[in-house]
Amino acid sequence: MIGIAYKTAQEMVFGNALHPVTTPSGIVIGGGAVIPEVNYTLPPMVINETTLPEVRLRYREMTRRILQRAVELRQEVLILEFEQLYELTQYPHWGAYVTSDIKEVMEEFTRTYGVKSALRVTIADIRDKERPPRMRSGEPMQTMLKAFDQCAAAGADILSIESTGGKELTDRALLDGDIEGLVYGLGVLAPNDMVYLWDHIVAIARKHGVIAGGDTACGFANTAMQLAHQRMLPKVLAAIVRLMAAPRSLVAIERGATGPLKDCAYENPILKAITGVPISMEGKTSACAHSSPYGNLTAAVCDLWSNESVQDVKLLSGYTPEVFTEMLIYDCRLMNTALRQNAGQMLRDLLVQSDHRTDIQSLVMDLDVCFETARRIKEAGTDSYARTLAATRWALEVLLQAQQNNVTEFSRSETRWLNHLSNAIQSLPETPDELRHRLKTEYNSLFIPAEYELWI
Amino acid sequence: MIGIAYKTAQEMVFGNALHPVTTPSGIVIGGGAVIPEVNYTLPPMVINETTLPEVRLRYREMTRRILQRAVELRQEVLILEFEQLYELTQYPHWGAYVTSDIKEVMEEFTRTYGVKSALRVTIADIRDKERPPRMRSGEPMQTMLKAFDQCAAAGADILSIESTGGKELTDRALLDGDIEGLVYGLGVLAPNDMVYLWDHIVAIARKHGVIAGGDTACGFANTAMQLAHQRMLPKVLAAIVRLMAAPRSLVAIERGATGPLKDCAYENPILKAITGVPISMEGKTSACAHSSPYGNLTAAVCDLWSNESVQDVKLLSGYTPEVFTEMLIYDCRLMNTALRQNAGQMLRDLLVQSDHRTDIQSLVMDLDVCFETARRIKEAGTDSYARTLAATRWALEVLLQAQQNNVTEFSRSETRWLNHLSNAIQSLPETPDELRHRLKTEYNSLFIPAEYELWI
Amino acid sequence: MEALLQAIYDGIIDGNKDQVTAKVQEALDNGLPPETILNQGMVAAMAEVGRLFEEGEYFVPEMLVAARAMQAGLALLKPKLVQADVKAAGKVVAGTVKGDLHDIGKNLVCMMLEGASFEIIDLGSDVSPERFVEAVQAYQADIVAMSALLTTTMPNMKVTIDALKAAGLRDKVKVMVGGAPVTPEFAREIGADGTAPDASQAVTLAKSLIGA
Amino acid sequence: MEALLQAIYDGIIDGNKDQVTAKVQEALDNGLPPETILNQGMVAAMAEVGRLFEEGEYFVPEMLVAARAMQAGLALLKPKLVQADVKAAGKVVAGTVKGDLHDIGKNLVCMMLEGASFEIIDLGSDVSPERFVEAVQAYQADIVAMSALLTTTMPNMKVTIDALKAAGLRDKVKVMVGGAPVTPEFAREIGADGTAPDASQAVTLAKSLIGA
Ligand SMILES: [Zn+2]
Ligand SMILES: [Zn+2]
Ligand SMILES: [Zn+2]
Repeated sequence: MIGIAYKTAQEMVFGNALHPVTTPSGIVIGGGAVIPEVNYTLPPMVINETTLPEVRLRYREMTRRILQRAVELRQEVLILEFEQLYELTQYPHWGAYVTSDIKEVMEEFTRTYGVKSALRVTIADIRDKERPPRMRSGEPMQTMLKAFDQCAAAGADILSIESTGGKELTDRALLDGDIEGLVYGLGVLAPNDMVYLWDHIVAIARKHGVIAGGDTACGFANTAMQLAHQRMLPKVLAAIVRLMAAPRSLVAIERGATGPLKDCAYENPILKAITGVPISMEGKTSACAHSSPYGNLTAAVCDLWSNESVQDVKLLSGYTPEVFTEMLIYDCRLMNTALRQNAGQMLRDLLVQSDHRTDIQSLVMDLDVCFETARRIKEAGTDSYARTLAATRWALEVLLQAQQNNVTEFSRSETRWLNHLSNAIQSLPETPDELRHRLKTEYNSLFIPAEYELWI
Repeated sequence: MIGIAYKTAQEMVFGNALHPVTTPSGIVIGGGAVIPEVNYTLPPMVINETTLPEVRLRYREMTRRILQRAVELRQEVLILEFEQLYELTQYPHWGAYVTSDIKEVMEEFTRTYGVKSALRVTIADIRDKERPPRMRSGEPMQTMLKAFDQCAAAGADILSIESTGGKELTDRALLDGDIEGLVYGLGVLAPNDMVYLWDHIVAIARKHGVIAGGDTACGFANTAMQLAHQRMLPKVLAAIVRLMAAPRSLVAIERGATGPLKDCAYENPILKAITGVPISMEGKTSACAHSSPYGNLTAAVCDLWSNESVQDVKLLSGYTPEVFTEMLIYDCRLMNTALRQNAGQMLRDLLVQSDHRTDIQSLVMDLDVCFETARRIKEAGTDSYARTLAATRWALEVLLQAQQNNVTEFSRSETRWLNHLSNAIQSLPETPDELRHRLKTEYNSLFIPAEYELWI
Repeated sequence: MEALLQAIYDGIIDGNKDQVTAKVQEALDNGLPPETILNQGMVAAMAEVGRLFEEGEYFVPEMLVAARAMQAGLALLKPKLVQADVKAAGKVVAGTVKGDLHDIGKNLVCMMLEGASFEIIDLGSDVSPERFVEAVQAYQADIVAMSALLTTTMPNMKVTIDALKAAGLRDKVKVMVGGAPVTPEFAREIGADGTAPDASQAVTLAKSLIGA
Repeated sequence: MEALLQAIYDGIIDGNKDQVTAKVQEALDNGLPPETILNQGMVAAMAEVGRLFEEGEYFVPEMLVAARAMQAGLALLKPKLVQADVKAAGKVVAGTVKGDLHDIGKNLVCMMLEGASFEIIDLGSDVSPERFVEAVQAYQADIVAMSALLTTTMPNMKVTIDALKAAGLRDKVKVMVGGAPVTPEFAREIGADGTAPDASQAVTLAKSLIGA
């Protein structure tokens, strides 16, 4: 048996990672306490040369209010996430301006109130703007790397991205409910792209002495979850895609990312089990950005606790970024109190048990299931395709068993889909080349193999 | 020793009340599980004859989205709160229209999905619109009683109010930091008004076979909390006002209110300890409406868990009422899982310990302190003034002790105020008449004694 | 005759393209009026598919294969329909606005509209105001359907509407807007004719806008 | 002389009304110019009170007694100031809008403005647009300050601004709006000149609006 970082699921608990990460400002992530991570964004507005001063002012104001609320609630450490909108990556110096604006406010609060903070900058994957996208050749990749470099220079402490390699294929395959397209996109294209992309990101992070955070399968598994939430796709499909996406996200760590992995990635507990890196998670308190089918469960082994993304809007008590900051702080307070009282495992189990059987999608996110997923991925070796097959088959096994044992409700249409997907998964070929030949011919126009250095 | 409902604070836990209340739709409140209570309100808009159709449509839509989210998350019971804006009470048939609109949607969801819900209608205290207010004579009181009656007829399951008797005095006394004015307003005027008002509300509830919920000291203690949050008032004053307000709110129960008491009342744990009625509470998940200095602690012994009040605004994932519904559902799931796993007391203690020493105001809301407050109020007898003195003196005792033992941080100005208030409290007279004679003469123009059937 | 129509109907519901084309051809050969095949066989089937979707029995993949089966049948039918002067419910120019690549929602709306026998001119994603204007003019469209997923691209909906006004086309075409961040208030503010919260309600909206 | 001014200054900071009136009288009797008493004694003291408040050393009750002590001194000073032609920083007509009884915020703003030597015409709460217009006209006000706590009364701010326009007064007066639900965007939309998040920043705003 090949070992993964943790020996048992029991050893894993929120606030603690085998390999904690320390930010330049001295915040230890995964070192014994859960820290809130606040992600805040602009309300609907145009971003251009003319509105840039307003954009920058708004980010400064949002940052100030968030940190003010932290001070009022005596929260001494905080992670902020600046997740770039398209234009802010497209014009790297704009994103860098905002980065340094935010950092300036953070430093002011450290000086004035002693509150420590670190800034995660998530670069937009602007390659997703062309169809079929040019993943490596041409301008978008160069611009993104410039954006990473300039933001790291401007004060980013942690670099992240939600990279979209393979998404041009999986977007279509999702709507078709086509397992083969999904496996090819997530098991071949995505990992292939991430090797290239993350080698560059890690090099930039090292150059600036900042942290290479991680990459999420947001554009794949969260897209599936959202489509399932809107009843566009069956939940069984979304559940399988969730586990299928884990091997892809593992690539970033293998190329040198150290965590904290980014919140959008519900696959993070699996990656933490395999590698021991600290992770950010989102759940109930990210209801501002999307509904979660497992809002408590996701906190079970988190090291950062995030609100995903909230637009700056006024409510009765103030603006939404500070409102969600307050809620995250109280969530973390409870978890950290439990850790101090030696009740961490106990609260972790309550969080898991409160959700793990209420929805088809939560079945595969149960902590024990995640742990076993981690084990099987590792056991499948170093090849992403083999790992993806292993994760996919295991997800199917979990769902089939749950359906047979009536663990949660499967509607007639979900059951029909489960059987359909079962057949499709059982007939998946063992090599990516075989799968490539089987793919629907309509897919050929969707992606450019050469952009992945594939020649078939 | 005179007994209160619970023998020890240890016996109290969320989701369980000694005297559960069953709604007409069969929901048992305080019968073993915590239930979410969603309070939702209009965004900024004018309410008049012309906009009434839009107001009604908006309430129907908000209700539909909330219940839809509950269905998606498999939440089978839910309490909705319709807290009336001024105009909807001023024109009682408008409020009744909205009540029956909401009820119609609720019944549709019960028929279609089986989700059970109950509706709390909170009538606005429109007497607060004149200064000095006519509390009994004249039109406002008659209109309010009409509003209660028409809303009960239109489908309200639970009647509540945040009554304002004495607020005309305490608003001023708060800004002056004047303990005497506060004690007179909360210990004499408010209880006096509530006897009159609640006798009428209870009669209306009985007539319609609905539940007389309860009354909150929102306009007093939450006002003080908010002013302290804005650094307008010292926290020690807000903390003392918090306990000072409990005897006032007890009056509703003594006149026949049965709970669920309304969320705004942070004094509810004290009232639950004394009487055993189920209570609604708000905390972290009401950050949309105001910041809380003790966002977890307040959940310790709640039976309903509320978001206080959220305006209908669009966020990335949908409208705020459904967003907050989701968060409340996950909070409740965790508490109910703990109850099922016999870990209720354990989670309760974590909730308390996470907050009870982080802010001056949370010191007096610690569960043990609340329990002792309950005991002392009961011990003081049946007179509201004597009870208010007892609660005030006990609050001071708690703060002085905490300050001496360095339990939490008291700034120089807070310490100065604590000493100042200590002197003022120690010299409070034993009878309301003596206090009346001592009140600042400026207060004479603020309230009309005859409106409280007082003749001095 | 009944049996043929039923087979076309069933073929669409099951997403069986081959069955639909075979049976449509057979029906035409047997002299069944094209309008009858269209309305009683195909449109009725897509309505049932829509109902199954509404009820959670079908998901998008089933709708997609049904729509493709319908389109295959329609390809055979179209030349005859033109002769018989049977018109589409209306012409819709659709696209995601400038700067926005998120086209899943737009694609769903197009598919559902097609199922409800609208004619769709799909401009794809990242469509400039000028291209919308051109297409409305060129195709004599009844409806413009714009989608945006990003709050930063939403303002381009208004830019497009203003461009339609400037080109003197605003009165000749109805404007629908949609996407996660779009609210009814926003739609009203920018001068659109309506918005719908999801793809199936978009069909209802489109029908009501052109009085179909 | 120095000692007298210091005693007035200290009397205001301590909220000691008797000391302030006694010392102001003494200063006047000693022939100190009223502007010197006002600026070096009283206005300087209120500025220090504001600073103490900003720093969390003082709360509203302390500010209130300080403001009352200042007003007591001002009552003695006023007749002399008129002779010496010393003017207030500006005239402010203040009130909570129609339908709104929540006046704690408005009272704080008035107090702070008074401390910064503005002249305040406080119309109280539930003030109709007509009364605002009348007062602006009657008092030749420089600023109208409107407050609302309820989202349902906020729209009355716009109604009032429109009434000022209709009366031809909008160009002659600056409009400040405030209260928990008011945002800078809302202020801009309804055509106000500005808003501030709290009472002390309202003073900064008022000063900047009239260039004081
Ligand atoms: Zn994401
Ligand atoms: Zn995220
Ligand atoms: Zn309240």
